[in-house]
Amino acid sequence: MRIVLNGKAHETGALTLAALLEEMGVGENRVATAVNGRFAPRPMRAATPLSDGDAVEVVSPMEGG
Amino acid sequence: MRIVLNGKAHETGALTLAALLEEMGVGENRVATAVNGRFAPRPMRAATPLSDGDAVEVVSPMEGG
Amino acid sequence: MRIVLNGKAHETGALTLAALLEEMGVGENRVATAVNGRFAPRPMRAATPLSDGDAVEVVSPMEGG
Amino acid sequence: MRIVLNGKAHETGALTLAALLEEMGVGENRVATAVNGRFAPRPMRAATPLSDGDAVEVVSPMEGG
Amino acid sequence: MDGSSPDRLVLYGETVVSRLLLGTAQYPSPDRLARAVAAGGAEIVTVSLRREGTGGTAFWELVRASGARVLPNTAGCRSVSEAVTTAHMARELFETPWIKLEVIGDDDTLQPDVFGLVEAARILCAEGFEVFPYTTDDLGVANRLLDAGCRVLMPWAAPIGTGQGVSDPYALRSLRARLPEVVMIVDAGLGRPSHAAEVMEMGYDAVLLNTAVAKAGDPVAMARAFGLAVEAGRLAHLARAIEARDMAAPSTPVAGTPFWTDP
Amino acid sequence: MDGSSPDRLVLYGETVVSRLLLGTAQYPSPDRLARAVAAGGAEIVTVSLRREGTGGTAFWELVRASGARVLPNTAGCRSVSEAVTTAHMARELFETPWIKLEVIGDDDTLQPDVFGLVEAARILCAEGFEVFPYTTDDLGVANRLLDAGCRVLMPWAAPIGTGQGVSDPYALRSLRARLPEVVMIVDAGLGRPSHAAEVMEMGYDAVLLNTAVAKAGDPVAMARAFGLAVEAGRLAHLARAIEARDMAAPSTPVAGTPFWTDP
Amino acid sequence: MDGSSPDRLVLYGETVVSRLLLGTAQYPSPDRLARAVAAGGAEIVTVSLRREGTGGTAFWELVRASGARVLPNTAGCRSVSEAVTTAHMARELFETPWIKLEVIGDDDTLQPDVFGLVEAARILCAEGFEVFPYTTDDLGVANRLLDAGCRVLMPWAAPIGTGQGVSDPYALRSLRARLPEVVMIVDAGLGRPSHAAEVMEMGYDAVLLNTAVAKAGDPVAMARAFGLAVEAGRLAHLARAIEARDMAAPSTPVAGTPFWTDP
Amino acid sequence: MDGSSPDRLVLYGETVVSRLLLGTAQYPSPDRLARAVAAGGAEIVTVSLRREGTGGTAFWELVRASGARVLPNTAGCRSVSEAVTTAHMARELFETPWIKLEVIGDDDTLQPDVFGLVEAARILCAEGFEVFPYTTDDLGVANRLLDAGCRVLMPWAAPIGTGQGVSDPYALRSLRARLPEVVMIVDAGLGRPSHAAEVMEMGYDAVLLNTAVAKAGDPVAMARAFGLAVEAGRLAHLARAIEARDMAAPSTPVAGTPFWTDP
Repeated sequence: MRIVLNGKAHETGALTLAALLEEMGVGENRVATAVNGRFAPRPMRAATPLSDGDAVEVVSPMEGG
Repeated sequence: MRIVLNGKAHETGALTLAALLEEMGVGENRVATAVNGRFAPRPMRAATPLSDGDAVEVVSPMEGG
Repeated sequence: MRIVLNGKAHETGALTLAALLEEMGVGENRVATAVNGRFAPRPMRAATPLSDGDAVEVVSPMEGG
Repeated sequence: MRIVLNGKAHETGALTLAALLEEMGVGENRVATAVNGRFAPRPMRAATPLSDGDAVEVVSPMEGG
Repeated sequence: MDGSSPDRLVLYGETVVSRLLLGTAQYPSPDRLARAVAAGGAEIVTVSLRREGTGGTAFWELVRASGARVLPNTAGCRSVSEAVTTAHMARELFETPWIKLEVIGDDDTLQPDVFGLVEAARILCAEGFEVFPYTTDDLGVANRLLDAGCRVLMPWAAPIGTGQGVSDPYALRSLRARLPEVVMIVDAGLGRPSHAAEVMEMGYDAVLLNTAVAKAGDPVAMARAFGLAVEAGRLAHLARAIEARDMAAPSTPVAGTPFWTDP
Repeated sequence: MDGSSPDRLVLYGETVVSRLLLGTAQYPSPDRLARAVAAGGAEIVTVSLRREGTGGTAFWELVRASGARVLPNTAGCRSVSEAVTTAHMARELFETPWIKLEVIGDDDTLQPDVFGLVEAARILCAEGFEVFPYTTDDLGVANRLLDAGCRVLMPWAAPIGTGQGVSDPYALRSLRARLPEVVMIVDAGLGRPSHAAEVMEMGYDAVLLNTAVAKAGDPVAMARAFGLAVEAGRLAHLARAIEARDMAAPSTPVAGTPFWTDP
Repeated sequence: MDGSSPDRLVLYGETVVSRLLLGTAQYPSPDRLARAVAAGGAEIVTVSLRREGTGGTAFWELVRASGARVLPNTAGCRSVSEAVTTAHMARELFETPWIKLEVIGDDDTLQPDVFGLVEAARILCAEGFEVFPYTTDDLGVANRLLDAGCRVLMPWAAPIGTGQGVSDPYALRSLRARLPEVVMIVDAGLGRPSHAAEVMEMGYDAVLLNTAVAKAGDPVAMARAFGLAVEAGRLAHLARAIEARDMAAPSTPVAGTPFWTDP
Repeated sequence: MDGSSPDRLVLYGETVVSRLLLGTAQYPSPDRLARAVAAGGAEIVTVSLRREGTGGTAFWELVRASGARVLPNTAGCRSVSEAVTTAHMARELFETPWIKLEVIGDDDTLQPDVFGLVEAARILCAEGFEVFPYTTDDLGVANRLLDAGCRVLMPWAAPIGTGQGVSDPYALRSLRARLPEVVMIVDAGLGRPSHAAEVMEMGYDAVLLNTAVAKAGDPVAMARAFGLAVEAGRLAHLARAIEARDMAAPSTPVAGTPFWTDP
């Protein structure tokens, strides 16, 4: 399945957002997520399916002004 | 019938906007009109009925910036 | 003898600047002096004669900006 | 004889300011002159001797602000 | 720009030469108003609406006689619906699709309510009006007004009637630079001819004034002064002024001046 | 001010109408200079002296042909004696007692050396010159120049050639207010017509420019722009501009507008 | 204000003493950032979100260690939906309802899109966020933000990163005067401590800075400088500064000075 | 600047830490004066002379008690001889060679008479005084004062007592740039702490204030505010502030923010 992860094309076998994070090796409390422009809260990740073409954002803290 | 004419209480017997202008002695081409906040075009005045409590604006040219 | 003391006419019997200060009851270390627009240093006061019409300044510390 | 003409070393045989102008081929009414920093009026040029080392200015109109 | 290609201003298809627009209010007399319009060379004047019975008609006869094009305003309107209705009344009465759209958001600063302004502009443009919106120097608002169908914008220089001149030169220059193709008339806040020249030098297309002329000691002479200043500013814009610089530089060339030696 | 009492400027007994004086340096060509002088309506132009052999005579013929009065300067002079000798050479060559006196105190800022200036002015006034001293906005210096015999002053707006406009408006307004009777021409630092209008609005009597015109993209159009701006500023001064105010005020009267209810 | 009633700032129920908020971006190193926050005395710092995998975590550990409260922003968002989603992600990640709401309308000027801003503020306030909207000096927009539920506003002084200081002092003073009760933090455009002192003197409640500190030659010293300036400006506001006046007045009393005679 | 090399100011061989000098006139009470001097951290205060019999001695006892160094002035002097005599009296009375030299040229603007100032400075330096001349921002005058023997200069920011802040920033920056090694204290015209920070940021060495503190609503708090602002400005000067720029620039890095695509 081909999704867009953080703005770049990405091949994944993960069927849910939670599985994607695991595949990425990202600690689930260290990031926040959105799918197709909508916020995906932490408790909902396991229940959030991924489909071909989905745009996924996985973000963590950054310096800001 | 009691209407509000140009912001002031006004007693009138006119049943239409056109009749009101005649009662006021105002040349119909010299003014523009609105009833209850909506524009009342010149050709529609004769067909515009007045009811008790209506707010009527009758305006003419003024200096402006 | 009539002098001008600090801008005002003043009648005095003092023949020297030192005598004038004594007459005024002014402690000699608390003030500075000038006669006719020239500085009169402290050690010279006793030797500074006063003449009719002399302009004498006797000044002390004041607030300043 | 070596003079400084308009800021530059200049060899001349002229014994007067008037002769210098003639040597330069300069119309006498088209210029103004100074010798050693002092103005040399037109009528005085023939009577103004030049000496070795003199600084001579010969100027004409220029654009100015 | 030379004699063969006169510098003209096109507003919704209408062509004018003068880049000074004048308001008609607050003059000491109708006669002074008429003479000021003539002295300033204004081809466009703003007018307004008043409730019948609150004044005479001398003013309107006089404006007609002047031959100037009229630009009615919606002064005093504080809501979208008031502004829209006023615009309709003005269109019928003055027989022009032009409307200077004012939606005032604050009774103290008289500053535009940019939300109401955009909404009213959208409605009026859709109804065939040719809208001259009185707005701030906000670029985002300007873009929304253009999206709404406006083809002319009227950003302020400072709050109406303050006469203080350009309040935020950076913002006004920036707006001009970001919208180089849009016709923009500076409206409100100018007090002296130098202010008008300044905004014209920035590249604004025209200037609309009222208080600064009408309340001057001599309104007729002041109208003429503003007319000249607007022309001066326009010419200077086209003639490309020098850049301000931090270092001094001699105007008279120093090399060749008498007594000169290198410092 | 009406047609029957034209507004004239008198400088050491000579009367002119135009309040724009132009420098003659730095133009792209003599022809452009000539056309700029004409377009700006200048009746007085500044000139200088150069060492013979460093240029042609076309310029001078052209200035003569223009009919403008010449005001020679002592540009480049850094001492009293240089300035005095230069003034004498200029008087003989240009056949005029007028001299724009410059004594430069700093090669970077080109600012007047006010001490040398006052001393040179005293000498030259005593020798019959009619001195136009290029000075700062310092009131005390101005008073000493008047005591020296000057009847015209030329305060700067900003350092020569910066084109930044009035650097210290407070000082310039204050100088004008304290010397209401003295003829004062603002010289140096102006970059755009709005700057010229501004100082004329303050009540200065005239403006002298060079770089801002000569180095503009189109010097001829820019000369015209400055000519108009100077006239605009003068008219505005006489016509008494409105005061800037902190509060907004409607130009269109609010009472009587449709839908109006007291806020 | 005396020792017994310390001057505190309350933001959505949270109380702080320091009126300097600092951004965390652009520092030469995380260590300098940490030292700058300490030197400036900032109790609140802004943070942002980045795509996972584009950097390290040192920064975040360091901010946590500093003990400062975090104010996440929606920097880079150009639409309402982007801003809203980013706010939600930030709330979850940073565990705070606070959000500095930026909706950028123009990629060049980075100015707020006031329409998008108000809409996003309405949505977020309704969803329980405590919104700090980055806005312009427009009073009408401010009022709509308050209507949307914002209890703090963050007007700009000038476009982000320009460091030019207050671009429109009149507008900023006017905004403060019209909304005396609203907590307002000036954000963006300040370059030097004097700028920060100036807005605090106007009565603004706090200042948020980033570039001016982070990009200074010595960010740690500059943070301290801004901390002092903000305190100075606050004190001066409370201590009621003298009014600027047009006339000079002696500080030393003249009556009684030696040699004095009435002028 | 770090802890090991404290930033000190040396005035004629005397070293101080505080860069705020305070005048002692116009306070609501001697007690407030004393507390203001303490709150501002001033180590140097200015004093003056009055004719004996026109006031009490409480003030002087209080100044002595404060431990501050005194800098007597020649306020009110309008001629060289008055200033010179006053300086001598002050030296004897206050037992210090320091003298703040004022020679006033105009009773309305209270501006320095630069001619009298230079002459008096020359006399006093020759007689062993350590002269702090109150002068304008004129570079040529500054150079003459240095030639006369002054090792500290006190240029004004604006006329005394106006409180309007820097009247001509260009001139003040230029003076600082041209005399980088000279100790210069800005005296007169500052009204608010932001003004003081501004001149310190320019690189001036210290600030002398009176009216702005003494006439504030709360002089003690205001003295503290100025003390902080002077320190802030000094730190910022040493820490090298960012340059103001015309273009906006994001503080938060845009690459890597969520939803980002190239514009």
